[in-house]
Amino acid sequence: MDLEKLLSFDWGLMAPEFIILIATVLLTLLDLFLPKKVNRRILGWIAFASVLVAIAALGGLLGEQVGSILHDTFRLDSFAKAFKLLLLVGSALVLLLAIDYQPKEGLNEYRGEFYYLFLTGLLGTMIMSSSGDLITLFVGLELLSISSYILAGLRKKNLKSNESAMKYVINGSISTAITLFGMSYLYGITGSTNLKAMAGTLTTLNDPQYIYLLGLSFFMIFVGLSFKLASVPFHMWAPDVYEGAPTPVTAFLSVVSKIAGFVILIRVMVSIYSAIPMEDGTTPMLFGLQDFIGFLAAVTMIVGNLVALRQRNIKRLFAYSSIAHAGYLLVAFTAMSYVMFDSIWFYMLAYVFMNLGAFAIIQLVTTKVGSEDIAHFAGLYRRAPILAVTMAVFILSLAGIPGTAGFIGKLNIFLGALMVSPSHYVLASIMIATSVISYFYYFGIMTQMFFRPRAEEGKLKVPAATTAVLIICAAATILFGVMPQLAFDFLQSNFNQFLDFMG
Amino acid sequence: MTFSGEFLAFILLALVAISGGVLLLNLTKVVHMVVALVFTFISIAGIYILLSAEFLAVVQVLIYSGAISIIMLFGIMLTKHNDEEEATAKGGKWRKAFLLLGVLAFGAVFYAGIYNLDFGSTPVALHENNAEQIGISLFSDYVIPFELMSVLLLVAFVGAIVLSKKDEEKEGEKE
Amino acid sequence: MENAWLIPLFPLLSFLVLLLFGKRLKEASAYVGILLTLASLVFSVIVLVARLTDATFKAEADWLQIGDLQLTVGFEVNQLNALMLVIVSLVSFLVHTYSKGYMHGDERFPVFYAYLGLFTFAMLGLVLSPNLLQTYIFWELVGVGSFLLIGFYFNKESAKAAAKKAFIMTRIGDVGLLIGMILLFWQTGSFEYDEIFASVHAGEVSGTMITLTSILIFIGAVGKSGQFPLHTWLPDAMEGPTPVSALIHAATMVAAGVYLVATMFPLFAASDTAMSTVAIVGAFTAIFAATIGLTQTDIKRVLAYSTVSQLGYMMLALGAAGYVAGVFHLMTHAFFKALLFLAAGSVIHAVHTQDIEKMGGLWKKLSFTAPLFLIGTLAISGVPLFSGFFSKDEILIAAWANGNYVLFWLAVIAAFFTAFYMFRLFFMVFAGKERSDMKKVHESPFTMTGPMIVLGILAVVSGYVNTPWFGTFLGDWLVDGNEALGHGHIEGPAWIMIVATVVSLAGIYLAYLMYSKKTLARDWFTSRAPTLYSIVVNKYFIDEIYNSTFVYATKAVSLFLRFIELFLVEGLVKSVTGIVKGLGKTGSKLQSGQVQTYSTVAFVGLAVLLIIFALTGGYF
Amino acid sequence: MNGVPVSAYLALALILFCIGLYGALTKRNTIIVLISIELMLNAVNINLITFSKMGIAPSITGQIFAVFVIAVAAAEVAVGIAILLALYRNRKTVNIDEMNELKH
Repeated sequence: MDLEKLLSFDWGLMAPEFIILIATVLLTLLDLFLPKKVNRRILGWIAFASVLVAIAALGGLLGEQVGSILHDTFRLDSFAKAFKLLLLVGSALVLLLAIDYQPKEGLNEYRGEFYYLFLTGLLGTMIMSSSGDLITLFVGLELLSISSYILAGLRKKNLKSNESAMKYVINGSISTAITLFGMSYLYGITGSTNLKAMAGTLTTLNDPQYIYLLGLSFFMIFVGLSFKLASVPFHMWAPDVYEGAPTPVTAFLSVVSKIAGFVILIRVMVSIYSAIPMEDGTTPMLFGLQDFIGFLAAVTMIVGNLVALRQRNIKRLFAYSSIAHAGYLLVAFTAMSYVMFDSIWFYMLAYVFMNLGAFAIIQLVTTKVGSEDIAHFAGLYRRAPILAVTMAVFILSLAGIPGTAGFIGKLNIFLGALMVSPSHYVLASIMIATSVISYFYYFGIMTQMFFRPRAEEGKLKVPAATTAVLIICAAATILFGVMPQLAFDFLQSNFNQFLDFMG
Repeated sequence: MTFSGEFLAFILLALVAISGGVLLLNLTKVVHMVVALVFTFISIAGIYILLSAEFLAVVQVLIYSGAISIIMLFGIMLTKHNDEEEATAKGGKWRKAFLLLGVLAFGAVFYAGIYNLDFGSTPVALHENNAEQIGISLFSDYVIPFELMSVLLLVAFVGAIVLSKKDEEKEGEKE
Repeated sequence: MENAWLIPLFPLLSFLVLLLFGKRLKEASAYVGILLTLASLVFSVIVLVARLTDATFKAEADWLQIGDLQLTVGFEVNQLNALMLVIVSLVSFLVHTYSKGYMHGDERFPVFYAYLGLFTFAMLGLVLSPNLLQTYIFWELVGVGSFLLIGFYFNKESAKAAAKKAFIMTRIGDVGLLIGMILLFWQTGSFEYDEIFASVHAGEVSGTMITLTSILIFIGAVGKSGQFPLHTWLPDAMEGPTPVSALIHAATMVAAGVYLVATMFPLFAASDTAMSTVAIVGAFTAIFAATIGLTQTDIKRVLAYSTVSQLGYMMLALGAAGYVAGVFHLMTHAFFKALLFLAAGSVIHAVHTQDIEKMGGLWKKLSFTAPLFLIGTLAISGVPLFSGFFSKDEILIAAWANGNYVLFWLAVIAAFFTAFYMFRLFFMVFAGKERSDMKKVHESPFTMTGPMIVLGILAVVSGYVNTPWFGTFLGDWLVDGNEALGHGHIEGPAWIMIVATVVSLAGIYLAYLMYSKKTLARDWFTSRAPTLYSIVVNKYFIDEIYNSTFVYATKAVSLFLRFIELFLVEGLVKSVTGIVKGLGKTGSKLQSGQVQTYSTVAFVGLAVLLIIFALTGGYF
Repeated sequence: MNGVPVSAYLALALILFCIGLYGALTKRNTIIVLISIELMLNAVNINLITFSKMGIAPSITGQIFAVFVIAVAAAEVAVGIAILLALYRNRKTVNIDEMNELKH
């Protein structure tokens, strides 16, 4: 390919990715050449700034038509833009948390690495959100995975951190192998890795043997990707890894990485498996196999919420809660109503704010005492009333109490599950029942904070960056809870119901 | 079916590959296991040649039989060498049994789909200038993932250094 | 009325102000709360007065669009809302005032007022909601507020447990409500009350669906209003501060369930099954709780069971098509029960115990509280000329007119019990010997007695807005322009009123005999009512019969019912939570820390899915 | 022209995948677990290359995909071993079932 051809592509579409990439390179070099004395925190601020610039660049691209580079190996459609926005916002918030992260032992030497590995992980998620080719999707996925393996183990003097990283690598690699095995069959039966071309080939298929193999590949890919979602059956790594990883990394895994997982899942599943006709020749495979996904969603919700009841470690508790949230999102995915994209997007938006807000406080409370037992939240209201109330906002939102963004998110998913025909009554009921169960552990934290005498003495000092995260998250959680239409208007005016997803 | 040379080669290579795998499962010395797997990797390279993927065959030998096996051996040496695989701890039996069932079921389900699979397509000339074809494709259509790959390798590189480097215990001076 | 939306905002403001500046304001927080709720009250009264003449007002704005669904927010002022607004804001205002004295000296004084503000906001918001979704939102918020208030004394283990229990029990109800609401939405495509009623009226919803949804919604009401079998949280909730009990567990939150059924009345009315369910549950709860009330010795628990029982009455009324009767009783009950709780609080404040066995002879010591308590007791017992008499009478007539004779008699018996145990309470607390350890007892400050006096007056006069003698203003006004709600006044045979009177007087007399007579000579009651005393010549004889048969029987029944409550209902709830916890435990056991187990679970899961697919997906 | 049917290659890949999986989930030594995972990825590569030659629409893409898989696999192994070394320094073990600090 000569230069002229190379320049003929609209590389401007990749502006946000380029910004992150350049920032990564810059940080790497700076970290290498800056004298040891310079506080590496400055790198964190640079990373944060680069994410903000990337958001701005993405904002500039919002009005663009669907753009594609090199046979969809990069593709910027409204789906990509919408979810990339979430990924960037989530990462920006996590970075702010990371800047303030001061564990008792060992992150200081590797602070610089921390920030740019973070950015590469983000780059991976962004690529995953805007690609129409299996190979690019795979590379993006792995870029994210490998970055997060390292991030999880970055406190290398801490045994828990090592162990968490090891567990993450082993489970992650197995999941990769399973996904790839499924993908290889997909490639074999379509002869292409381009999602659109694959869908085109698949619509004409009617050999039952091919359909059967495609069905098998469906499960392989779904289960493989459920590792990233931390949903059943590939969910069990999550609590261990979340507990052991440094807190900002946990936040990253439970928010950004999970969103990326859903993004790739939707991208692959919706574009490929909705094109495959089942035996009767009319129902697409994705709908034919809805019961399976629904079942997994139900089990995910049940497992996540039930086991969470037993947890004493706050990070583990949030791991299970995040498993449960993956289950709620899968309900929306199962229902496949025409508002699926909207409701998933909104739920994730709410989830970004409420979960990261909660993690900000968790980080604040746990690093102070160096332990993650829930008991350290006892009497938080006495120690720091405003902090406790803010935490209460996040928890109420996670629990789905009205007036918060979490409620609207759940409501959307719920209505979506009932709007389609046949309605998913059972799934919807399980969703309600399990969210009721979730009240118990969420309110357990509330009880600790409000109804217990204080456990720790001393004021909690809230650093500047964390304060910013808290304010943003709390404001957004309430704002989108009271005026959700803002978000939906934004969706409608900019993304036009994601009509260009397939086109 | 005639016993063409190709078929014979396939049978041989497949046997070596599988027996390498089986040895992996049955040997007790860790180093032996790795060596057994090297045989598997090499015979897989042979399979690639049968499938007109000469470039990949070379890559396979270089990376798997060479680089990765060496890394593994280094890994073994740097940790507890001469380690022997012991009998699994309690509770492991049930898990193994379940797993075996699962693996067998998995194999059976897939085998049912592929045992008589035949696409009946005409093969294209992949072996002609195999490396060139790959190169052209890689640098035209797949530039983006290729470049991303470089980032990925950078990440792995940095990560490997950071994690395996032995820190001098002089943190007091650094701060 | 256009500005009715301001009403809930005052308490919200109070909540926010106290949250931010409570620490600095200290006890001055009370003034913030009192003034802002007073503002709510004034506005509510203005709205009510305006609504007396004007038509229903409704304002809405778009809130959320999902696909082609349009959800709205807004507020509505109809007769029921307007009435409820006044009740809620009045009781809340009085409780705010009362608490200034009652909570004096508590170190978390501002927090208490902040919570009160939050709760009042939620309750007023609930009342103003024009659609189910909004109702549900505030419904949950009310739950949160009550959770915080019940658990206010968090150093007490029992208070914590009670808060948790209240939360769980009402949550079970909420699930019913939510499912019912969503089903209705699915059937009618709207959350708006009027649109739902319109489509129900037009026959667009099938009969079974109406029954199903209304029963589900009723489950929500059962949870909030403490109806059998979800009532057990209410007596336990008495662990909260007494003003809270008066506000939440007498006048407002527990009435929310009744309010919900009243609001959804057109839906319920469309299904006979639903109506009879409501009536039967109501009647059963009324008698069930009344019977348990007979044996309780904690002053607040007696009142709590009487609340449960009275709420059952209201449900019975609604279920027996007595819309007006139910709402009417809701109103009178709010006043006299709040009065009773505040008076009880005053007693507790004075003697620092809640055990009525340890009280006695307080009549002279508490010269304000005692007569006010008496007024409340007379009102709840249905003694003629007091407010409870008229509303209870309406309910009995409605039950009779509806043809539910069994339920009618149940209600009559419950009325008898009510009179009996309420006066038992009264006599045990105020009559009898003075206790030696009660020397330092003193009357409460005016901030506490003042609100009680207001409520005392209302407990007497509020019945006169709807009487068969002077006119049924309330009833006529409530159903004006909406025939789905039934008649403003149901004509019933005159003997019902006589029966009711006789029954309640009999109950009172029995209580008098049993709990007061032994101190006849010294007791004030005897000296003032010698005729009543002398009428009963064969007092020993009656007494013996009572003692040997009736008392034993009721005690046995009462204990039996309490047993059911403890073991069956709570046992059921406990076993469900036990199962849930057990499953959680198993799940966490599996999490053994072994990575390979994790992947094995994943892979075996995958294999199972594949096998099922292969077998059902049809390749084999 | 070609004596070996596509199903034979796929079956070989399937067998190797199963062996790799079984090894990855039962072996105690972490290094062996990692190398078993490599075997699984190799099986995937056999699939890809087979399809690249004899799939429904043969093309070079399968081989490209395989190149990427190999590269990623190498990176994964490197990171895996590095993490193992870090872990080994803190806790002198490579046995996977002794990594149970984090549980329940």
